[in-house]
Amino acid sequence: MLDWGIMVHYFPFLLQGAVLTLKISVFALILGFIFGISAALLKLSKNPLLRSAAGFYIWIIRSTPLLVQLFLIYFGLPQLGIDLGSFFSGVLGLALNIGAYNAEAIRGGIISVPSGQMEASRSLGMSSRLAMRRIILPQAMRIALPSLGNNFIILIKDTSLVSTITLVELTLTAQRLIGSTYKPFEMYLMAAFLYAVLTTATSLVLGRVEKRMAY
Amino acid sequence: MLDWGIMVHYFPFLLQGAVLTLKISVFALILGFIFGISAALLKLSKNPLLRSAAGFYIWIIRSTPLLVQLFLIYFGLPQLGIDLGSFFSGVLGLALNIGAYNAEAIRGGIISVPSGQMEASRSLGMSSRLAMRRIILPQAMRIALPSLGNNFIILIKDTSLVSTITLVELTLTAQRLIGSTYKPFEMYLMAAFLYAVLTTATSLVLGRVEKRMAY
Amino acid sequence: EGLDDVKKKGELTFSLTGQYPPFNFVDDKNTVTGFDVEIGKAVAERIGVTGKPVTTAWDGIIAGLIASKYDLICGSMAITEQRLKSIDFSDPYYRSGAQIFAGNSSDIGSSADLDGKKIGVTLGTTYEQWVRENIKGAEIKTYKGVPDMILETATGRIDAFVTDKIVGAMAIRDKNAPLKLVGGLLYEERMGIAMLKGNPKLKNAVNKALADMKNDGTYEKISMKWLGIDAR
Amino acid sequence: MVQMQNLHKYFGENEVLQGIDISVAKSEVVAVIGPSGSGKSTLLRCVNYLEEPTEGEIFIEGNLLNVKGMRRKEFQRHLNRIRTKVGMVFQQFNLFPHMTVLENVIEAPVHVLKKPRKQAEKAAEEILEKVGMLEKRDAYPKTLSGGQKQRVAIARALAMEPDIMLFDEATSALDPELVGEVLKTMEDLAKEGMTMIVVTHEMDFARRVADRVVFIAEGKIVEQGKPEKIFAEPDEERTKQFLGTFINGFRS
Amino acid sequence: MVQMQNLHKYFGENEVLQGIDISVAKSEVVAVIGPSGSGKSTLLRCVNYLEEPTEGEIFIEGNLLNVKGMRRKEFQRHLNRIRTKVGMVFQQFNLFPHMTVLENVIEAPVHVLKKPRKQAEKAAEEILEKVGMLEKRDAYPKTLSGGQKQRVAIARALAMEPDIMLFDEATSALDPELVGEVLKTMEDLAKEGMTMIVVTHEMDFARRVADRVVFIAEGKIVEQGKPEKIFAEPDEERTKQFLGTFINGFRS
Ligand SMILES: Nc1ncnc2c1ncn2[C@@H]1O[C@H](COP(=O)(O)OP(=O)(O)OP(=O)(O)O)[C@@H](O)[C@H]1O
Ligand SMILES: Nc1ncnc2c1ncn2[C@@H]1O[C@H](COP(=O)(O)OP(=O)(O)OP(=O)(O)O)[C@@H](O)[C@H]1O
Ligand SMILES: [Mg+2]
Ligand SMILES: [Mg+2]
Repeated sequence: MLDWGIMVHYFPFLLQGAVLTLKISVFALILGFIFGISAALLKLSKNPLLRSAAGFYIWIIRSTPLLVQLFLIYFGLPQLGIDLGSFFSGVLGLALNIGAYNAEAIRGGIISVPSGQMEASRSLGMSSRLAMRRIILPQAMRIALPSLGNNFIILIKDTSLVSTITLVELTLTAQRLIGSTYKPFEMYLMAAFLYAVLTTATSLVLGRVEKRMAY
Repeated sequence: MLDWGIMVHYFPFLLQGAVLTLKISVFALILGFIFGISAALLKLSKNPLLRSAAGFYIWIIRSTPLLVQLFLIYFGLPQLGIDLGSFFSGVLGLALNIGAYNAEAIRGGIISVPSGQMEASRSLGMSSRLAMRRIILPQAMRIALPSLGNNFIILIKDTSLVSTITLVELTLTAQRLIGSTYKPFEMYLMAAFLYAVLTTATSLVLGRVEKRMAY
Repeated sequence: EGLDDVKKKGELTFSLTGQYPPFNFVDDKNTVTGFDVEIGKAVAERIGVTGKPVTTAWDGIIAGLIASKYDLICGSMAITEQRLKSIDFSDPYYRSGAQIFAGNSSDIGSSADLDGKKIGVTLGTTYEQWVRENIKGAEIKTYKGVPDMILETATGRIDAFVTDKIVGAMAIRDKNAPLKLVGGLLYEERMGIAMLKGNPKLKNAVNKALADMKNDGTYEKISMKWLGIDAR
Repeated sequence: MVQMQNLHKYFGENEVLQGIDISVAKSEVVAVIGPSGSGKSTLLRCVNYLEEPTEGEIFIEGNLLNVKGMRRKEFQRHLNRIRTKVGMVFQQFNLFPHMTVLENVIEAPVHVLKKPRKQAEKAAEEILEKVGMLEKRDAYPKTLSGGQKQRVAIARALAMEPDIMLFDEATSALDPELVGEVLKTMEDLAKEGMTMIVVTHEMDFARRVADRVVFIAEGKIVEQGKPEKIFAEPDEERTKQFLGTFINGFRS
Repeated sequence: MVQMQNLHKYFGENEVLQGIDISVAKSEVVAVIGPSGSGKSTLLRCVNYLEEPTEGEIFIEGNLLNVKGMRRKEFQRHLNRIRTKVGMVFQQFNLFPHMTVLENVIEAPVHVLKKPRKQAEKAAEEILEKVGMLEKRDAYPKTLSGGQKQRVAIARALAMEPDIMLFDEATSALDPELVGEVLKTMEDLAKEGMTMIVVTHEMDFARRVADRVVFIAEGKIVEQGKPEKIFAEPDEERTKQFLGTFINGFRS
């Protein structure tokens, strides 16, 4: 039923798309992690202004589609004179998006650390900033890791949306090849396979990290 | 800068798209909840066959893009003689997708219920099925609710992908109107607004349910 | 067999993207209309059934036909060797061609000036392939629709784009798009109504309907109404 | 009432119970004491089949608990039937947090014994009265103090009209001042003639209430007998050593 | 060393401390006893400013703890400075689970006092030796028993070389058999001349180690004095009633 010849022939092209997917994912993942941790800390800060700014960021991102966010960044920002190019627009859009979800995961981790940890730290004379950095965050990260892992995996799949801003990643590669070969099943199956490889690899790496962080 | 006249004129059409989005979401949500709870229970079952079937379902869904899943259901199933039509293909695809994520959320809830609850139930002579239904699940659901809520909100936004299988939901409505009006910002902003309304309303309802379930 | 099914249903469904004015698009009442739509409906009428347009994404439009989600594609699809390998086409129902468009103040004067420039095309169209084969050193960017490419030309992220001549011309006329036509047609394209292979009865019925329309003036009326020219 | 014969339990390589024989008569109160990790909880959990004994037999009112070779379904039914006759009270209470006190107590009578709800409620109220918790019938567990929670847990077990009650350190999660009320409830129960096996660290209680004290260490019965005997003049060195930590000064 | 003057603390409407005056001399060991909810923990937490007193003053070595009108930043620095002089040991240990025993102990000396790591490690090892935990220096907290955890918590507080140590029911989360080792450590500390305020339910310990016993009920000091006096012939009815639950039989 499947046309194996076609699949073998076109696989390298899809692989090329997967490489771009991977590259975008890695950048967005790192940036999104920074956004997430910053927003989580701001949302727990004592300053009501910072707190509501972080709350607004999380709310607006989580309540609108990524597609629209990408569109506004790529097509909208240049109208304000800011042109990031498609690669960095894609990375920024994805990072802002995953950042909001990461923020909630990390905030959940932070508030899951028993309050006795902060009290013990303060009673040793640590400033709240030092206690956060040395005592609370390391424990919070471990609690948040499974959620963060979920977000990473969703991110990898969401990269398919950057095809709307001219980036030829894995999904778009498949679609282009469908356009010339008219073999949708073969192409989508290969794309699905490559996504599964990327996400499964990520899961495995995260499983390792989780084991490492266990204490 | 924005063309307000156009926005006022076209808003009702977007609203119409939002209604279809809502309809699909509700169906997929209910079905996805059933899938989720079933897969969670199967994954915790003693039968290794059922357990690995549930595990495979969760893995394959979570590691491949929804778009590909929708294509395979909508274009692939008819080749096996099963034609669900676009609406039910969309609902099924979304439900299968959210179902896998729900399963993990619910499973997390179930294993978070202290093991003493099951032991106390069994020691009162309850069968494990009865204990699951009366004692464990009610508590697990409450624990899982925030995660489930997240999934629901992501589902609403993911409905935008059913536009690829001919359903004229909110995003496609916006895109179609962009096609004829050449006003992408106006249309996408309105679409984003309507998504924000839908997701925020969902959050509020879930917040209520969460309060109700508190004990 | 295709034609009998259609007659039994009393309905002929044909698909298009709905994002390709003036051939197919949604009007200000949010209904799908345009040249393709009226042609499709007229063809259906002549077969003795009602025609019903179905909008779908271009990426999946052929897959949908193969999966029998609709009977025809009547959405400005060019007849190509590649496509003929997997689907069948009626006789051409209009002609147009690939045209280069650039910003109206651009210094690009002909296709020769395009070497090494950034060129936009819409995803999955015949233009992408042509540009790839014929313009040296071009950097190709793919978009989901013409409106995106108009925006991109305005912000200078692409230097020019290739699309259907009529589509671009209408955007300039009706939407005041700041574009100009560069040079003549790159090549001519003949658009056909696509259907599944192995349906000679359906194909004959569609061809006969088209021929009749061309003969009795219906075609010309539709074409003048939407395109301002007779595009046959 | 309850016989354990040559009971062995392994966790992996670890032999936690190394051949235990205990038999408990009707209305007898047996206190089980011993150092942490000696297998007391495991022993109690075997009586309820919350743990599967690796070897040996357990009889409840003459019925073999751990029959072999039954089909899974049937065995489960057999277990559930016996479990309704054996009440268990845990250190951590394990009340159902999503149900009120009354709902906790009637849950098993209604859904396991299939008693009519009205009747179950009436019985439950009587039992709650007995443990002094009737006024809290509509409260949720989280609003109760530890001592109150434990008394509800006892009421929940009693509502099944068990023939025997098992207590696993029922007071050790409680604040010192709350311990008294639970021990009082247990003492009352003993006086009424309930058969009881009580794992406890409360030596005073064991001394006053138990008919027999069993001292377990490293999975074996070291010594057993009347409380007066065990606490005053134990035969074994190991027993003396263990009791010493409770008797001297502040256990230093 | 520590003076509390007219200390009041409200939680909302609830006046948990209703004017407490205590002053603790250098090397004095004060035991605070009282029923659950009487405000003992709150009192101790005020000394460390983990709770903000609503009214009244606290002086640590003559320095006012709760100065008013300082800028936030400055006040935090002032607090952190004083806190390094006050060691606190919690009921729930609150060890840092992601650090080894040694890392727990050197964390604050290195990051707060900015001691060189080598030097902090050497000091930490001496303290661990003292509490009998040196051999576990590289273990993670979760591998320790409760008594061991609490001794590490004490070592962690001692590593800051505090002038005063606060203990909030340091033994009540422990199994009866593990209580002894922690009380022993605390007794040694008292003998060395550490100033200590100890909230405890261990009456034997209070009797043996404390220089003074303070009995608190409903947020007020009911009675205080030498342990011999308080335990043998308390003046107040309320004190007798409270101590009664600990003296009679098994607290029934
Ligand atoms: N599910 C289990 N898996 C593996 N080992 C277990 C399990 N349950 C108990 N053990 C081990 O069996 C031994 C006996 O445990 P048990 O809980 O019966 O002791 P105990 O006498 O009740 O102690 P305590 O007084 O601390 O409650 C211990 O060494 C314990 O670590
Ligand atoms: N953060 C808080 N918010 C509101 N009320 C509180 C808070 N902390 C303590 N309380 C209340 O203050 C009162 C005194 O509590 P505290 O913990 O000081 O008592 P305690 O004497 O230490 O009791 P225990 O012996 O049970 O530890 C109690 O009624 C308690 O409910
Ligand atoms: Mg035990
Ligand atoms: Mg306290």
